[in-house]
Formats: sequence, C-alpha cells, structure tokens
Amino acid sequence: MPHRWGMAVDLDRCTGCGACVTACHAENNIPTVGDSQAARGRAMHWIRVERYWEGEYPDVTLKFRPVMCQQCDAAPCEPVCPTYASHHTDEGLNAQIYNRCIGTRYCANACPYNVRFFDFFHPQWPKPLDAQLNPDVSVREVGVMEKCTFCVQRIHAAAIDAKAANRELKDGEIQPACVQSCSAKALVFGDLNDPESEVSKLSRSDRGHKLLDDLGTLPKVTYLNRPQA
Amino acid sequence: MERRDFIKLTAVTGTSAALASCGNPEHQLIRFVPEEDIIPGIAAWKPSVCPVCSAGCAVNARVMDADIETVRNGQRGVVRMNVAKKLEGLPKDPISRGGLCARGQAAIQITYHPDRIAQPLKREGARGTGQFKAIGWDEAIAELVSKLDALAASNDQKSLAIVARPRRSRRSELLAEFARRFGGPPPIAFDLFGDDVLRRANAISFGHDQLPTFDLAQARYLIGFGADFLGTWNSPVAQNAAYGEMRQGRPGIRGRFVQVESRMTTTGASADEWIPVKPGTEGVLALGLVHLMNRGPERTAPQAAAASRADAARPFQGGDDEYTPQRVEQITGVPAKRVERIAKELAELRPAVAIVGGPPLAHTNAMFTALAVNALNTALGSVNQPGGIFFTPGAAIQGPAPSPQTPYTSLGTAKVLLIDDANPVYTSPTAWKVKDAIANIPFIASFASFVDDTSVFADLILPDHSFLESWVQSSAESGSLEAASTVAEPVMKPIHNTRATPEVLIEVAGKLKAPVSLPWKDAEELAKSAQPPATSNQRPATSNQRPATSPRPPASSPRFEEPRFDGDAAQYPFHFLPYLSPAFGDGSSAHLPWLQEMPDAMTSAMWSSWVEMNPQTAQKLKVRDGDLVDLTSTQGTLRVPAVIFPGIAPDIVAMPVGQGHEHFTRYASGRGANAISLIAPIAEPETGAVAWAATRVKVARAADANGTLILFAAEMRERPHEYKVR
Amino acid sequence: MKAVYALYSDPDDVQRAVDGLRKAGIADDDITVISSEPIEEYEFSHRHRATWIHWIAGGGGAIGLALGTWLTSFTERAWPIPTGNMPIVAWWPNLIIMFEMTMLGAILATVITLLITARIPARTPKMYDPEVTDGKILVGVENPNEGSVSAIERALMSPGVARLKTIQL
Amino acid sequence: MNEALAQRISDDLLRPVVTTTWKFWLLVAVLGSIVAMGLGTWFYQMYMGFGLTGINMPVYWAFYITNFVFWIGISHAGTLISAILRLVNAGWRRPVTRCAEVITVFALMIGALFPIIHLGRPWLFFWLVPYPSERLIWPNFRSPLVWDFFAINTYLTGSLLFLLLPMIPDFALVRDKTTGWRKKLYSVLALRWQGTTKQWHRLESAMQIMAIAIIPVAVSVHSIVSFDFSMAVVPLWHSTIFAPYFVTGAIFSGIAALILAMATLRKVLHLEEYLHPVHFQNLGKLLLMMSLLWTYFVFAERLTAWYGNEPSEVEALIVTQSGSFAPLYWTMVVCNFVVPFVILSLRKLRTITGCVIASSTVLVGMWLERFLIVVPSLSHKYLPYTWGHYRPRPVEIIITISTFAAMMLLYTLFAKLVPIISIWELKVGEHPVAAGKAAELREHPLWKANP
Repeated sequence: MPHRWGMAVDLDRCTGCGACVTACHAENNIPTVGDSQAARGRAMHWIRVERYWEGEYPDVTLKFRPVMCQQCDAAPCEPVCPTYASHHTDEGLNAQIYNRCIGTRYCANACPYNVRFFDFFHPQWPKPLDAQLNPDVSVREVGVMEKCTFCVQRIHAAAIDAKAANRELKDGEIQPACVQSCSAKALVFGDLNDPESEVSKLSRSDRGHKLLDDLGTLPKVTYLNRPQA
Repeated sequence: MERRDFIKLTAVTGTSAALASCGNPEHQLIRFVPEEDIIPGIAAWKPSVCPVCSAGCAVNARVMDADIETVRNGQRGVVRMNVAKKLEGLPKDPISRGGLCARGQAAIQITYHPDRIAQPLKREGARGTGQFKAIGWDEAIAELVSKLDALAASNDQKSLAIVARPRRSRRSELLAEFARRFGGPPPIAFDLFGDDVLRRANAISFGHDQLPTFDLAQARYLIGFGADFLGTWNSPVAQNAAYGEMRQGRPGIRGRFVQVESRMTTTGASADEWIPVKPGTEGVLALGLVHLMNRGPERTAPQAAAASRADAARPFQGGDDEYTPQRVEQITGVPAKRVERIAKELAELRPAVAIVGGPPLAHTNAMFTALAVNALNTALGSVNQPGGIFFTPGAAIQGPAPSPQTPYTSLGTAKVLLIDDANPVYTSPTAWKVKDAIANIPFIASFASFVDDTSVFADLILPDHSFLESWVQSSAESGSLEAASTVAEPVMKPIHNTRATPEVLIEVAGKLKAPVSLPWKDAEELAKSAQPPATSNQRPATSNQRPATSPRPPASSPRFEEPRFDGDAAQYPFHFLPYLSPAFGDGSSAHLPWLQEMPDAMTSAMWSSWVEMNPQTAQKLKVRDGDLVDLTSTQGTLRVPAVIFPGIAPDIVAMPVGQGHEHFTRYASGRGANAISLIAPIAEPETGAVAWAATRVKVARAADANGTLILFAAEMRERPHEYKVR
Repeated sequence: MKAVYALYSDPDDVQRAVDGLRKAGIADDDITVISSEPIEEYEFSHRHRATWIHWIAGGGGAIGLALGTWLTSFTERAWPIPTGNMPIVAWWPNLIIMFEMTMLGAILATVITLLITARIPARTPKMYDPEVTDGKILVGVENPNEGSVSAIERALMSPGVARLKTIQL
Repeated sequence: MNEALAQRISDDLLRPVVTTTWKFWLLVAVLGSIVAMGLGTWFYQMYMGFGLTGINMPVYWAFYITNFVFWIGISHAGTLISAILRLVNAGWRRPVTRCAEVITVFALMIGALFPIIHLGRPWLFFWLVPYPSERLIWPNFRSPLVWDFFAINTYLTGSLLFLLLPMIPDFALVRDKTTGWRKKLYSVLALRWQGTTKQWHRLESAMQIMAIAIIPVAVSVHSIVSFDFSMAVVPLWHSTIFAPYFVTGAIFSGIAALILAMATLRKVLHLEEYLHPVHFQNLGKLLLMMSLLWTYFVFAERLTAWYGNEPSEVEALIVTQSGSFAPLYWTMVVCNFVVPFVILSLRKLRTITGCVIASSTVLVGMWLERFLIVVPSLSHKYLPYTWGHYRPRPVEIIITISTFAAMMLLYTLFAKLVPIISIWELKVGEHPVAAGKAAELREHPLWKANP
C-alpha cells in the first residue's frame, strides 16, 4: 500500500514560539522579502502561526494555530491549475512543480487556507547568505507559486535510505523541518495508511478536527484541540 | 531573466566576445583548490552550541558543500567548502533534545550575514561614522599590542576596560584571566535583563545561586508569575519540551497551567487561566496562596511537606499571616474567590510548581516577589521533587559577578577598551550615558562580527569567527535535570579572514612587551579544559559538586512594599513594560533577516517595533493600529506605532526590546525604536539589578499610521462580522 | 476569359434579360447576375438557392465534437495526473471543451463551405463591372460559345436599355 | 432601388475612409503613444518582476482580472446583439451591426491579453495551448482557465469571421470607388468578390448559421469567465447564479459600450442620417432592461448570501457593503441602477444625450462591479489571520488606461480602413418593396414553376 502522509498538530502543545516558521525558511530556501515587500503582504511563510484573540480584558484568551498546506485529498488548488503544476502524488501529497507553473495564481485563490505563496520578484540572497541554501530544494524563480511540500525532499531521502537498506520506513523516521524543530512536539508527521503510526493514532483522537472541514477538502492535517479548562 | 543575466547579455552583445569575458567581474573569479575532502551532495551532521541566548542548547549542524567567495593571498576567488546548511537541536542534548527555537535556527545567518565583518578593520573616518578600512591581521594585532604596551609602560594597567557578554563560558574566564594577569579590573559583563535577583533569591531559599530547572513533564499544576518561560526566559527550548509533555505526554493526565502577569506573553497565551495583576504585586498573590495552604481550609497536602511549608514563610517578617485572600485582592486586584480557588486547585493537583521570572523580578520589590514564589514552591513541596523545581548539577563554570548598580562607571576613566560580543551602547539605560563614555575612550578595540551601536565607535575591529567556525563549549546553568555540557570542534572552516578571539587574545598576551602568560595555548584547549583555572579570583561557583550552601537570610527581611516607580503617576499615568522580544531577545539577533520577517506570535508584526496598548486605552487616546504615539518617560521620548492588544491592562503599555539599533547591519539599522532608552535606571536595592519594569510613561497620539508598523495579519482589525449587526 | 454582359438599372429589365437568355438556349447555370446588394424580390435571384450548407455546418459541428471528445479524453489518459480527487477523465469539465469545439467546428465548416461554394476568392479574374457599385445590375454570360454570342447579345439587348459590353481578358 | 440614394449612401459612408484630416492623425498619435506606454509598462513589469503590481497574498487577482472580465463583457456588445437582431430580422439593426461587431473583436483581443499580462511568467502562456509538446504534457482540461482558452478562441474566431464575411462586399465597393494604393489594397481584401446571386445567397446563409452558432458561444464565453470564479470555494464566488449573472452583466456593459461607440461615430463621422435617435431609443430600452435584470441578479445574489448567514460569505458581503469597499460598492449601485433607471425609464430623458450619460455611468459601474467581485472575496477568505488588502500600483493603472486607449485606437483605425456601417446591408434596408412588384413577381411563370 502506498504511503499517505499526514500530520497532526496538537494545539495543546503548541506555544506559538515560531521555531517551525524559521525551520521552514532554513530548510526550503524560502526567500526573505524585506520590509517594504512584507508591508505589501508578500511575506512568505509556508507555515505560519495564526493567533486569534477571544474575549476582552481581563478575561481574554488567545489561541495559536500553526497553519501550513493541509495537503487536501480533494484539494481545490489542484484542478484549477491549467498546466498541472499543482497536482496530487500517489503518496497523497499536494505537489507543486515549479517548472510547470506559469503563475496564474489561480491555485492560491482556490485555496481556502491561503497557504500558497507567489514569487513576486526574483528571490535575493545577498552573498554569502546564498551559501546556506539547501541543495536538496530548488530555488523558485520569479512568477511561480510555491508552498509547503511536507518537506518532500526529506521524505524521498528517507525512502531512498530505507530502500538501500532493504527495509521498511519506520514511523517517525521522516520529520519535516517544522516537525523536527518543534521542541514541544506539537507537530507529528507520519503515514496515515499505517493505523499504528503515531499520526494515525492522533488523527483518530476525539480532540481532533480538520481545518474548515465543512468545505469538503479532506485535509490530511488534523488539529487536536486544547481542552477547555 | 535575472537582472544580472541581463547585464551579462548586454555585456556580451555590447562588446566583442573576446572582451566580454573580462567585462564581467564574475568571470574573473578564480576557482581555488578545496582544502578539505568534499563529497558533493552528501550531508554530514556536526554538533555545536547555539550562541544566541544563555540557555546553551547544543545544536546539530547539517554540513554540505557550497561555493564560497573568498580572498586568498589578495586574489578574489571561489572555493568549494563544506559549510553548515541548517541548524537543528542535538537529539542527545538534555537541553534541546532535538528541538531548537527560532532564534537558534536563525543563528546560522550570523555566519553567512552579508554585512559580517570579513577582515580586520581600522577606523578611517570620524568616530561613530562607521568608516573603516581593511587591514591585515599582523597590523591589527600590532596596533592592539602597542596600545596595551603603552598602558603598561605608563603603569596604567587599571585603565584597561573589558566589556564582555554575560555568559557562563570559558570565554569569559579567558577574558577575566587576561584582565587579571595584565593588571586591569575584571571584565564588565552586564545583562540588563539578567536574573541576578532570582539567583540571589534561590541562594537564599534553596542554597543554589543558580537559575532553576523545572520538571514540568511530571507536573500536574503549574503556576507562572510573569516568567515567559516558553518564549524568552531561562531555557525556553527545554521548557517547551517539558511543557509539551506536561500537557499531553501522559495518558489521561493533563497538567493545568495558570499564568499570573500584567501583559500576556506567548507563555500566558498558552495558559488555561490567565490572571492579570497589578505590576509588582505578584509576590503578594504567591504569599496569599502560601497562606491558604498553611492555614486555610486547603490544608490538605501530605504531612511530609508540612515542615518545609513552615520553613517557607520563615524569611518573611510576620510570616504569611497578613496575606489573607481579602488582603491579596486589595493589593493585587485578583478577586479573593479566585485566590481561594487557585489555592484549592494547587492543593488538589500535585505535583505542582511555581515559576517566577521576567517583569515581576524587575521591580524595586523584586527580591520579595522571588522569595515569595520560592516560599510557594516550598509550601507545595516541590523542591527537588518530581514535577517540581530542580537545580541543574554540574554547572561548573561560574557566572560573571553580579553587576554593580552602575556597571559602566569605570568606562569614564578607561584608556583602552576591549569589547567582546557585547553592545553596551544599545543595552544601557540612557541615563548611564554609556555612549558618551565610550566615545571618549582614547582607544577601543572590538572583536565584533558586525558593526553595531557599540563597535561603530571602535578604532580597531578584530573580527571573531562565527560560532560555527569556532571551538565552542557550553555548560548549562539550567534547563536539564542532569549535568549538561558540550564541547564541539568547528563545524566548518572560516569563510572570511577572521580569527578566533581567544587565539587573538592569547597571541596579543604573548606579544606584549611584558608578556602575559595565559593557561591555554589556543581556542581548542580553552574549550576542552575541564576545570577553571585555580587562580580565578571571582566569586565561588555554585554547583552540586560543591557542598550546597545553606539558605542564607536576606540582607533585610522581605516584606511586601509597594513597588516604587520612576515618574510621577499623575504626570506619567502608564506603566511602561519593556519585554524581551521573542525574535530578538535583547536585540542581539535583530540583524538576522529570518527573525525580522518572522511574524510576532502575539501581534503578527514583522520588521517593526511597536507599543502595545489595551483597546480601551487606545480608544481613549483615539489611537488605531499603526498610529504613531509618543511615549515619554523621565528619560526621553520615543515615537512608535501602536498595536491594540487585548491582553494588557489599561494602565500598562508594553514594548518589545530589540529594534531601534542605530547601527546593526542593513537589516536592523535605523529600524524602529529602542525601548531600553526609556528605562529609568532605578535599582532593585538587594542586588543592584536594574528594575527595568519600574518606569512610568505618558502616552500621546502623535500622528497617523505611516506604514512603519508591518503586520502579517494586517487586515484582521476589521472585526469579524459576528460582532456586528448585519 | 471572355464575357458578354449588359448593365441594367431596373431589376425588371434584368428579369427580362434573364428570361431572354434562357429563351436563347443559355443554361440557367451559365447566366450570371451581379448586383451590389442581394435582391430578393425577383425570380432571377432565386436561382442557386438550394444549398447543403446547413447540413455541412452540422457535420462540422459533429467533427468538432468528436475532436473535442478525443482531445480531452485522449490527453487525459495519455499522462494521467490526478488533481483534486477528480476522475482522470472528468466529463463535466470536458463537456465544456467539447461544446466549444463543436461550435468551432460548425463555424469553420460554414465559412469554408461559403468560401468554396461561392468561389471566394476566385482564382481567375471574373466577369465584373465597377458600375455595379453604383447600383447597376449586371447580367452576362462568361465564356460563351462562339456561336451563341450573337444570340446572347440579342437577348441582352431586348430589354433595350442597357449598355452591352463584350470583354476579353 | 434609387441609384442616387445608393450613391449618397456610398459617398457618405465612404467619406471617412477616403478623406483624412489632421485631427485623425493627432488622435492616432495621442492614442498610439498611450498604447506604447502601456506596452512599455508591461515589458517593464515582466523585466522587473510581477511585484510591481499591487497584488499580494491573499489578493492574487485584482486589476488585470477585473479588466479581463470587463473587456470580455464589453465584447458581448457586438456579435451577440447583432446576431440576435439578425435572427429576429430587426430592420433597425442594419446601421448598427458592424460597429457593434467590431467592438466584440477588439474587446476580445484586449480582454484575452489580460490573462497573459497577469501571468507570473507570461512568456510561457502558450502552455495553455493544447499541442503535442516536447514536455509530453497537455493542458489540464479540468482548469477553468483552459476552458477560457477554448471559449475565447472559439468566440474570437467566430466573431472575427462574423465581422469579416459581410465586409467583403463592402471591400469590393471601396475597391470600385477608390484609386491608387487604396484600390490595390481593397482589391486584395475584396477577394475578387463579384456579387453574383449565388454569392449573395451563400453569404446570407452562412451569416444565418453563424448568427445561430455565435449566440450560444457568446453565452458560454461569459459563463466560463464566471466559472473562473464560481469554481473556486471562495466566499461569494462559489455561487450557481454566477453564469447568468455574468452574462447579463456582460450584455449590459456591452450595450453601454455600443451606445457610446455609436454616439461617438455619429458625431465624429457625421452619420446623423444613418444612426437615428430611434436606434438609441431602442438600445436605450435594451440597456434599461439589462440594468433591471442586472439589479435583479445582484439582489438575488446578495439576499441569498445575507440570509444564509454563512460566516465567511457574510464577512465578504459586509466588507463590500459597509466596510472598506463601501464607497466603491455604492458608486456601483448608483452607476448601474439609479442613473440608468432614472434616465432611461423616462421617455423625455431617453434621448441620445441621455443614453450616452447612462452608458458612461454603466461602464464605470460595471468595471467596479467586476473589481468588487474579484477583490473583496479574495481579501476576506476563510481564515481572518490572512485577510488582506489591495491597492493598485502605477503599472496596473497605466496598463488599464492604455487598454482603453488601445480600444479607441483600434476602433479609430478600423473606422478609417473599413466603412463602419455595412453599406450593402444598409442599401438592402432602404430597398423599397413595392406591393405591386411583389404581386407581379408572383405572377411570373418561372416563379410559379420554382417558388
């Protein structure tokens, strides 16, 4: 059976520290756009920590919610792409082929989660910042759409290692950068087709829910609620 | 097409093919022969230590090959090197346990920063203008040696001043040794936001002059007093990991978390219950809880803890009797009912632990607060108990001496100043006039990697390696239940013409006319040396190897006193609460673009500085998100954009520290305002630490939004429709 | 090309001239009437009315439909790429392509039929007189038999109003 | 028909083609330079990066797509209206059809340019075209953008042919009436048209079929443009009403554009005798009807969203009606409903001037309508944390303005090269059918034999 990669986000563990955001930048060669571009709403964060205030002082609470590509099974972003740049892999990933992308940005409009980002300019890494770029991840040129890949390069690397050693992938062997960096272990990644994997167990938790579930996008990211105290 | 490609293209078409190859400087770069074995595309992992905060997380650096532009023998060229690509937590490190915070991960950009100083610099223009010329290492070292020799020749060794980063590391020992053996005063290592009060209180309460470690993973109840322990305080990565376990790590058990503070931190946002209190009264609440546990109806705790509970209140004059729930309500503003309920929960849900840190310990009555929370921990029976408070053993390296009340006074008479990894101009209250003092020192040498607010005044810059290019060593003060120390070799070869500061110092020491002999021969030996030199004359180190010091009584018996504030309440109606930015800490990582562009967890702000105020306050002042306001304290005025922030009391305004550097690379220079400049230098009397939360300000609307506040969630301020009639 | 023709101002004269030509034994198909606007009300203008063009348009539409069906389902199967949980050959969207291709087929078939049957553009110069533009109506015979020229001329002259021209190109 | 009348028609309508004043050159120069500026801006945008626009996360579509929908809407003026009028054989259509069809062709060309301008990598736009590429990949027929490609392609081909076919006889006329280079040019363009009865028959049959074919195509085009939006699960986009709503809006704006074009032609080319007030009266009534229909659709759409109270939809609704987009929204309502309703429903005001005023406001209003469909929904999608805003940047404004200039320039050049009123069709319309003649015809022996 092919793998079906999914993630669980435990909102009870998440502290909004932002480590995942930086880890994602470091792993995936996400450009820093600078202040003037950020002011225009072009900051790129494949994963972001949303926060929502509730109530009024002094009875005020705040909720964090890390949002990355939900890797929907019925992804609204995929069919609208005229060039198949956005499509579904047989491991259930919502893949983006940068070379095929012509920049209609339709996928980003169709995405209800707003997790797709556009390269408005050619990305810049003043030397020698470019030495940090991860050679396993392509740098996107101007005019293409980019998004969270569940660190597909890590998935592939682990799969190749396992194949070379003639063994099955172990649960927890693959960790996308955000999952790896999360010290509170709020993010758990794994194979949803393996009922014994940690992510499968968490996804079945009664604390679990999907983001914008009623849209029918069948996300593969499960959010585990913080219990009401 | 990339701009460069276009230029290349025009160059080719514009000139003849033969000349074209000379037309583009890129073509002139020579490819040097690599100096190390390189396996293209294969990653290796090497350990190192995160330099960003004092937690000392061990990191794992992913090393792969990359092309680096460099200069060899005066020839510019490209060389293929094994370089660090990414930093992750080192899984076997008891502190980071494989995780790493945003600042730690961004630390890799220190090494590759485009504005990093690549070779020794000598001041060229007027002081403070930042005009330097590149010089060679021999010249640079000779210059420093000659200045030190001149001091020695005039028998004026006391006029050497060294400013260092307040770190428990071998590096600070080296500086101290150098100063001592040269004959100068000990290095100044001052941390404005340091935890001296808590260390002193821990020495008094528990016999450990050390920051505590919390076994949150096993706690069932956690009450925090102002400590942003999931964000910036103490050892955040370790605390996050433990916190995650406390919440969901045990089947069927979920630890409850209550946070007491006056401005919601990211930590407070994670709490089940957030209890705002009047600034500076947190200790009263803690003692109120102690009172209820000792005397109140909640006295249900096991007998074993009873004795320690009796002890707990001992340091307090008159015990905890006067802190009845009603009195607590009067002082703190927390309803008596709520106090009683918390006490009940504390009694029921064991193990329970209390944490204090941050703003509550930045008031004039900080020692009282720290001791009160320590008393609460004792009353809870949580000291050295599973799910309680511990002290990391083996923190063998001593910390810097507690700072005197005005740490930089000696700069006024200094003739030669050495600055190592510190930025006192930025991190000192205005009233200390550190900038003026530094500007008047005849000779300043800095080991900085960047031209910052302080090193811009340097006459000589001898750039250090980045941490990835250095021998590193850490021995954690806290964050781990077991001893944690790391020594690691350089992850990569230096990419610039820099030198390890310890080796520069050792070389300088050796080249002096009256050579100073240091007990290490190079950086490797320094990092690896197990013991501090026996000749150290600093205060004794605290560690578990040593017989634990018995609790010492405080100099004066602590009793709640209303905190004193700088500025008259009528004239300056708001409390000013500066807080450590989760991205920049005290500002030392403001130059890293990833951190600048990381949306702040609470406000979603990027590339900005701002002041937070309660919606009511904002309405009263007719201020909307992004509007500029003038904050005025007795120390001066700052103009900053406002952020409307529901999690703050109406009489408090809070501002993150970290921006407002005059000089700190292209990414941080001239960006925002420096909150430290408003802080009045009033001190906690016991330790002399600056009570940085004890300043009052007035707030006035100054101008409409001018775009300097950049929010990721910019349009969230249009409230969702549920609040409106359609 | 040789042509014999006459120009008339009144369509009644044209009708008479056409009738005359028919009487002179000229085949209906060889009689050409040229006007600067379509004329509906006379018998001569109702010759050559019958056409298959509607059916050909329909046929073009059918070809377009077939092409559209083939293009969509073939290409979707040629490299099957799943998107959004939709079937590889997704009929709802494909119907749109098929519809557009159908209409395009019909339109192109119509125009091609028009061009071929109406001989536009003509490969060789044809009988024409610029005076037609001014409202004159031309009646003539292209490439008449040498023997019939005089009969044609007589027939054209019989309405008695027109200028008679014989041109040789 | 009266030869003198035919002569006059030909002369009047040919005059703009054969006589050229300095005003024409000045107009061409001004419009041409604006268009050149627009093109230059586009290349500058391609060179510097798409970031020169005001587009951002989450408002990934804005001015360019607004223009796209707007121009495609305008294109419904011509072919659709002329096809309907042809089919119902409305006599008053004759002077209107060509100037209407030209609008279609040019508006489509301009409209179809916008999806290319708005691409992140416009140099790769041909990847939308189904051709056996070396990449072995075909377009994704599930994507509404590919539907757009097919629909616009069919519509443009159809409209172009629909415009060109009836031009051939007029080219022949110009060929006969002119000398010099014009004669040579129009000789080529006339394709050796003779005007035989057979040719006339075939031309009219073909036009009949085209008229039938082009109507569903036109409807499909704007339906598919609406599908670009309604296929996406975006608040207020994901609506079943969108296809007819867009088609209505398209025809609405199209008629307004036609009225403006006709009024301009009438004034500039002195065609008062051919474009009568009754034409404007009739088109004005049509415009009024479309205005009411449009209002009805807007009401139905808004009411459903408002009453349904689905949070994200209501949010987008509120932000348009009473939030930051409210000024634009209410301007739109005034322009598209209040002004046309007042002017066009009162017979006294339904003059040429009245129609022109109403049409102008309708064009403004319909542009705003498209903008208000595209932007507020995108800026207020489901997760409030990612709500955004949009302000146009200079490149977008310049390119937008230049496309209006391009429309005028193309129209001006077209009117210079081709008689803007179909001369032969007009002549047919003027042809008196005498009752006696018809009776006489029916008595004709051959008619009896072969009716």
